[in-house]
Amino acid sequence: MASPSEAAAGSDGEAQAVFRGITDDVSRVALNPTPKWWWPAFGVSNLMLLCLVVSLYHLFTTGIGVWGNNNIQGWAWDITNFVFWIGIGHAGTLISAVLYLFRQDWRTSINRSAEAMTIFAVAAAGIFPIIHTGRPWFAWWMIPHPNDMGMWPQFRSPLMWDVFAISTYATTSILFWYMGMVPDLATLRDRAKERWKQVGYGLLALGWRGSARQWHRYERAYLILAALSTPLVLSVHSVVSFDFATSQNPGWHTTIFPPYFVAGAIFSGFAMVATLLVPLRHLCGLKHIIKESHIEAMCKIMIATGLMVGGAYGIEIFIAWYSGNAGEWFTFRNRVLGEYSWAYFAMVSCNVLVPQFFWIRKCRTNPWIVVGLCILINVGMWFERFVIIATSLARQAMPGMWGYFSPTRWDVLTFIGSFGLFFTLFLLFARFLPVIAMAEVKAVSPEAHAGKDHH
Amino acid sequence: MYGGISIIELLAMLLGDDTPADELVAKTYAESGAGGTWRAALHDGFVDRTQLPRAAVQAGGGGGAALTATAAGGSGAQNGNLEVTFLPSSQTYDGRFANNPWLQETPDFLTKVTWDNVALISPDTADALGVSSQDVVRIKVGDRALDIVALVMPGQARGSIGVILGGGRTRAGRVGNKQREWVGGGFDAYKLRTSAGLDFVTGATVSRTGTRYKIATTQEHHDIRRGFSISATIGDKEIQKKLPDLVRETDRAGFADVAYKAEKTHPYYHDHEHGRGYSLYKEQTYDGRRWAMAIDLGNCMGCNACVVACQAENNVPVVGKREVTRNREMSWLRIDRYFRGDLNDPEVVGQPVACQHCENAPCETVCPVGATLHSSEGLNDMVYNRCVGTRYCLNNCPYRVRRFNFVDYHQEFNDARNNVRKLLFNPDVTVRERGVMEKCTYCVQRIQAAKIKAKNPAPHGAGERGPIADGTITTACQAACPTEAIVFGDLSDPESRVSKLHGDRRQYELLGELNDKPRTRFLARVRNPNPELAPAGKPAGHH
Amino acid sequence: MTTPANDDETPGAADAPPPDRPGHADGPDGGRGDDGDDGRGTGNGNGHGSDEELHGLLAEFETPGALIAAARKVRNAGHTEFDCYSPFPVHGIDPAMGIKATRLPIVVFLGGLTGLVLGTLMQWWMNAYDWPWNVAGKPTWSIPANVPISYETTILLSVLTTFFGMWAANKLPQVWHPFFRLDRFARVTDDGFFLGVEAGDKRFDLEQTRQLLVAAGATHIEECYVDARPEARTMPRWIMAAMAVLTMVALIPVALVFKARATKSPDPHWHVFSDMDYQPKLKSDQPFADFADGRANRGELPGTVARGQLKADDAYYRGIAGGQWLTGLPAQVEVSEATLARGKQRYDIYCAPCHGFDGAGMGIVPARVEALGGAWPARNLVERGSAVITMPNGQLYNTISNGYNTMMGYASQMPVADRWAVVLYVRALQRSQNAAESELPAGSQVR
Amino acid sequence: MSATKSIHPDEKYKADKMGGRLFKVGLAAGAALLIISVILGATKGDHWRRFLYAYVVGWSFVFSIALGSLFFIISHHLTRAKWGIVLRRLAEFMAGTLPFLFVLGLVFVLPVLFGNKHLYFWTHDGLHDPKHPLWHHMHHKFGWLDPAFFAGRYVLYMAVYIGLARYFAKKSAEMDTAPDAAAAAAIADRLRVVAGPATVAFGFVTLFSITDLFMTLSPTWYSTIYSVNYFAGAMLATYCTLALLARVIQQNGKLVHSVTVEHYHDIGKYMFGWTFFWIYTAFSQFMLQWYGNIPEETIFYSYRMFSDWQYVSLALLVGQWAFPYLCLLSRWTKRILPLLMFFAAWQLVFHWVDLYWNVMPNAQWTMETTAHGVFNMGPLAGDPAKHTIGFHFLDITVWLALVGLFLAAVGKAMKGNLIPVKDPKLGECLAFENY
Repeated sequence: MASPSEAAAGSDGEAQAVFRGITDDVSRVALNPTPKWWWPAFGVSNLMLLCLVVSLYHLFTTGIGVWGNNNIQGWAWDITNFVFWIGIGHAGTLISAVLYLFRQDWRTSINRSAEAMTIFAVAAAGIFPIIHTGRPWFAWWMIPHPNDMGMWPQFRSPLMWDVFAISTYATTSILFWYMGMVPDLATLRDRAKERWKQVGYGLLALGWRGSARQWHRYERAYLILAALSTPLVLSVHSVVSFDFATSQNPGWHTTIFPPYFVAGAIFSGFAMVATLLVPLRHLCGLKHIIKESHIEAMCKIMIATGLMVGGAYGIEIFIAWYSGNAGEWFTFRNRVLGEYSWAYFAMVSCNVLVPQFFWIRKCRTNPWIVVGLCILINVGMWFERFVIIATSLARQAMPGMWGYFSPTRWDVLTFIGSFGLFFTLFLLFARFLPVIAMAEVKAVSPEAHAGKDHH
Repeated sequence: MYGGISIIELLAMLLGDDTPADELVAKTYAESGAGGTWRAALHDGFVDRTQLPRAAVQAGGGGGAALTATAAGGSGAQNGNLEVTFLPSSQTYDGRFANNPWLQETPDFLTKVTWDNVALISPDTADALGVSSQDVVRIKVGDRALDIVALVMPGQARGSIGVILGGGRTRAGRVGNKQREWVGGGFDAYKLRTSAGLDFVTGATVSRTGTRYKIATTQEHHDIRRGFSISATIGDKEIQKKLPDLVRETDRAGFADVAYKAEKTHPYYHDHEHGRGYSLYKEQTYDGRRWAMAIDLGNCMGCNACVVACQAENNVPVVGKREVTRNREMSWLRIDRYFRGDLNDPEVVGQPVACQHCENAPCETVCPVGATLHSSEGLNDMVYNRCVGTRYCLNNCPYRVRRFNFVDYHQEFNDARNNVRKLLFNPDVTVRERGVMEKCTYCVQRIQAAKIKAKNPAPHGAGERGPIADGTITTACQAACPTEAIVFGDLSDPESRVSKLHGDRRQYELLGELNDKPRTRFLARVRNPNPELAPAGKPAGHH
Repeated sequence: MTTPANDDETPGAADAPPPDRPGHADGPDGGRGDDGDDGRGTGNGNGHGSDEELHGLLAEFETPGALIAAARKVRNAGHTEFDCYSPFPVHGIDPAMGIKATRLPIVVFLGGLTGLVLGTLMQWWMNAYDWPWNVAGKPTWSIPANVPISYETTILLSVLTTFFGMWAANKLPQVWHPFFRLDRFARVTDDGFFLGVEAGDKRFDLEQTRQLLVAAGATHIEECYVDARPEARTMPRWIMAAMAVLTMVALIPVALVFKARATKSPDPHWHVFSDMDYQPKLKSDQPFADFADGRANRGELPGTVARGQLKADDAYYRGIAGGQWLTGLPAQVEVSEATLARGKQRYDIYCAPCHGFDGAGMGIVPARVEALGGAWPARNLVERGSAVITMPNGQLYNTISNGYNTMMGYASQMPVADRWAVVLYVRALQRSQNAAESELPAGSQVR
Repeated sequence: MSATKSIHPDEKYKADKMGGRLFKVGLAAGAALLIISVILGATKGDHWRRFLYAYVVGWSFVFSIALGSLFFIISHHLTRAKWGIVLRRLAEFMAGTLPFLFVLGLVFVLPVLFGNKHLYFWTHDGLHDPKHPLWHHMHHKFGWLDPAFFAGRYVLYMAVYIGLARYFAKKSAEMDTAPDAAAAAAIADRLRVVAGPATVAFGFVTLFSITDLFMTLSPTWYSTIYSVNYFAGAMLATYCTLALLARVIQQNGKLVHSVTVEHYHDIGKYMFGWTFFWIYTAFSQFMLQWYGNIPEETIFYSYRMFSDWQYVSLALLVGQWAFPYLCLLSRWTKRILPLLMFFAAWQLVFHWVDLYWNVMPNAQWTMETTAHGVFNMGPLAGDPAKHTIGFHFLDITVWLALVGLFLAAVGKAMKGNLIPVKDPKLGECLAFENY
């Protein structure tokens, strides 16, 4: 170290070096020139985003008819994608909030990107409830406001609950994410060399100066936000599950949906976090901060949540049989053995069998295997929603209206496009914002106690 | 309409007579000596006492047994010696109505096929020939050949191919012409039909051409038996299991039992009229009129008149073949057709299903903007211009009677050339935009018209505000029903026909166990087959 | 704005001499060996002139532990206006500094409670009070169905209270602070641990406080000056002006909305989305250019007979019997007091305006025309010996139905029965106007 | 953080005679109350129906605590949680009662096996008649709800629980006698590895066992979340019991230094958390069935909403959720021990009310066969409002008797050290601080 005083300080100076190392490594990502891999990745994401723009243009000018939805399956890929994305979002909140409450310090390495992922997933999810409506230009009628029609929304509808749940969730996620980022934005402000970056980060950092009094209130506020986000995250996917569970449709109307959806959401969310972070830690050189053990921990959570989901599959089928409700029992037999059985088996094998590989240590440590298995899990979780929505609706109470859903190319393009939106936002985040919560990593490092009396 | 002249007028003009056509006809009629006036004959549609004398005929001995053998057994002929029967189309007859899209899209009662004519093959024969639905087959009779799409049809006689006429026209008009697979138009069955065999020919050979052709059906949108065998069995078995519940039937003996009740009381079913029962909240009540409908399955014969009437009355769009293949047909009223028993010799049951106007309608409670809600008279109202099109109501309707405008089905009216076709719309019914949900309204426009009329003084109206006499309002389907299977009226009037039918012991609620309290109730069908004709070992209408 | 991170190579802590001039920060730039890229930290803004006043002292420490110890010392020395600065929350510093627990949780609880109440009230008011409707037989106020939204509004308001409560408590955003002038202070977001004592503190004394900090183990101590001029402490005028203008502009749409809601306009509303206002269907009174008469409404086609419109009874429907005008009455018409009363009522509505209540042809219309100096006579229906009196009933009926000269037909207004009733009434009028005295009932003759 | 502490030199952590005392007290109280209950049950004159129902409620109460303790142990090993290590032994003692609970459970399982028709609705003979109104709902599962098969499954479920409980208790005890720290760490690692599959086994067995034992008491009603809801209540009860037990032990002069207010604070947090999870699952079940309004499902709630039971329902809502939930929000409720103990006891009482509310209304589901062979569903069928709570003193005495016997079993299991003295993370646990 250059400073003699620091050198003289011995181990205490080393603590500072550790902190500076963290600052350097993380700030570098945002402040250094754009790395080579970024532009191609951004280009591909933009192309995918273009798919969304094109398909939405076609959708808005032509109608829902461009998709494969029909009078039997009013919802298909649109709501499947919605639930898929909103589920992905949940891991971020879980990592930031729930693990924070449980004092799982390892979360600090991944929570920032997981929260970012949450927000972008919610953004990707949020477009679907709007665009899936037949007349999206009237979607604002779902916001309660005085109007010339003198009408109010109908609050008994789970879709209204969705409006509130998702908007609350988006707001909270953004505030939580932003609040966690304020000290790190201040770091970037203080390290940026270009004037526009200084101004930009400076405005975003709100003039943060790390005062102990500020930290005190900040930490308390952060804790409260975490404590609020935890029941919120439970409620959001529960509310999403109510969209189905409040109906009378066999296959939809079941009481275990709320916790089951939450478990599934966490499951898919962790898979998505791992899918993103494993490459990111390689590309951004953050392997010493996002450690192998963190990836392993996520894999273990995937085993647990995967089994919860599997348990829910089991109890659903058992109760369907037990209930003595013929329609209920048929729906599940049809799900397993009917013409959509391919989807059901895709779901079960990806969601219940695939995570079992994570019992094997090798599968948790090899990045290729982790990413591969996580992608399979996400495929499986997409299929779970598809199975719930499409196969249940395909054969309901009236055999005179049984059908089979076939997607159109616009279904596919819209879905790809939602990935484009997600990846584009994520790449922008990874390029310009602190991808790791520096202050939190420092706070939980052993060096944070340097110079304290051990008492 | 445009003040043109008819053929007779033209002929008369050529002969130097410029009397208007109607007068010419009236004159000719008067000269014919049929009696009465032309006007009366025109109004009545027939001339009384001009029927042919009654002929005395008698069935041959043992006729019953012979008929049974034909129905159940068929000829069982081998390929090469198959029989081809020519059947008029229930939609286009012999093809003359091919240019009428309403008819083209009205599903045939048995096949549920729209927009095309097909060759019907019995399941056994199809298996023997290796043909499945939607295979294009080549039927050869002598040196004549016809490529036509096959449809495996339960109940078709074995060894007999039923070729439906009326398709494949080339000069029928914009709608009726044979077109691409996705537009429909059918196949020219006259290629096989000669004056030697107007009704049927024999010695036909059927072979697969190897191509497939999409048939647009409104039921079994795809073959239920598709996929691996378990999948097929599950669907079939379930339908057979559900049938006695959906379409309730009894036989004469069962009906004669005074204890007979079509409403099989669910153990937790509660009396609708009194108390909360098992509802977890106090349900809404209705003080005034309570509109309701009763459909007597015993009277329904599946003629489709109600379906077409509804389509005409309510400005229901015709969507075209491609949309039908995607399950997007818009008819508010459909007739579900089920086969029961052996698929080679099944019993057929039909059931007209439209919106049931549930009092506890599951569709209403999920609409976020209140676009579908209950009127004070118990109608399940659809507020078109409030609808944002979430389609949640559609998903939540156990009867699946809601229809969504997936695209703008009225786009062609933007074209001035279609101006005159605007006249086919009922001026009293809103034409729905794309993105809007719609469904049966119990012909609310007729109800409202009657209510307005009832408020007007006599003699236009009833003279005072008050009850609307039973039978004043008929829904379009009811008006069109030739067998009076559909009855509409006010439940608050205990003397109305619908009240009485709702109290009938044959009445039942469709899916009543859901506690949705549908206002439409069905009356169980009483089957009374001639025991001589019923095939041996087959219970007559038991369930 | 602060300056980028900049390491001063200031001599060690304990023996650090006081800076030779206030605001000394632009010492020799060593920079960090590893980046070697600064040299811009010449403390722009750190120098101060006569207009500057002391803001406080900033001392640097090497470890969190040292910072805690120092904080305890400074506090024990009686200082209150001081604060510690660190890149992360240092545990144990709160008691050392004597920071009292924030009351944020209570505020958040109140915020959440507000959300709960507002959310529930909103649902009750909108669905159960202001516009209750029957949805699926469920109660208008369905409490179980309201729980999710009340729950979400509770959380939303709690979250907003937390977030902005933290802003308020921490006085954020505050993009400028005197310590930002010190280059060294940039390290507070990196690896630096600072303790700043403000000059406003009542125990503050430049030298004594400096000694206190040195004793507490500060590795570096700096004085911080700020511009004392009042104008330097207020926001530049142009920013204020710009913000004012922006606020005004932002209010314009809101104002327009309020105006639109408060005023009535005869103009049809804008059709951004047509929303089924323009229908492809044709209504009966709509113009339609495709037909010669320009009307969408098509009458009965000639030569057709609609169901129930046979009207075969010529006597009743047309007033003709055997090719001649009917002289009697059709069988359907009952001569009774009730029919006459009905006929009078209809006559008074439809006929009297021209023909007059007495049938003499001077109704209010001809009377008015005459008053205006014109002439527009209506037929006197009761004039003795006129054609109307001798006219057969059938012809009279026909005239009512189909009109005569300038009189239009009343078939569309009056049903058949009414027309016959009017015929009857006209006959009664004629009779009464031309009655001979002998015809009067006994006892009512004029003497 | 990573700070550690060693066991306080003055700490008394040997169970010594405390277990024996608890055993004696519990047994005496339990036996006495049980005798009273049997007498009450015999004189009630309803073929022991009320007694059996009350017994099931009481048994499910103590069973839920044992079950929750087992999950507490397994999950702590699984997640390597440090804060609760000082409490783990107590949980092991409570889970150690499972073999005894198995025997106690036979009191209602054996009668079912030997033909008692008064407890489980599905044992009723009339149901086997196709004319019975519920036959359509029941006939397919007569194979599953067969007394012998049912008893067999009971044995299987309990075997899994007992096996898990014994394994974890045994290994944990081995840790105390481990020769060195490395050996103890090896055992800890081993337990962590086993905890994974153990959680899976526990989860799946619980999903089914709860459904089987308690949900089938409601004639045809079903809910997929039922076992999750029971589990939530069980965990809540476990944390409450842990708090009370630890406090009692401390007042007997043991573990005075090891179990600190920080640990109680964490117990309080979990009580808060499980209260929330309990209401969450309970609300999910209620709201979804309320919303769907399908008679098959709403029957469960209609009996609990429109009769005297509505007051119990409301009491449950306030007592099990609203009141403790609001109070436990505050940090101080969790740190002021008398307050925390009050809420622990409060929640335990309401946990019993919860189970009572779940089970007892089924007692009036009488099945009658009239002379004409027409079945009806008892005098109350179709009129939920006529339902009564039918409270009998028996309900309480049986419960308390089982609690006494449970405590006796805990006392029996209470041997050796009260904390796992050689657990590698014990030091961190002792130094645990909430921040």
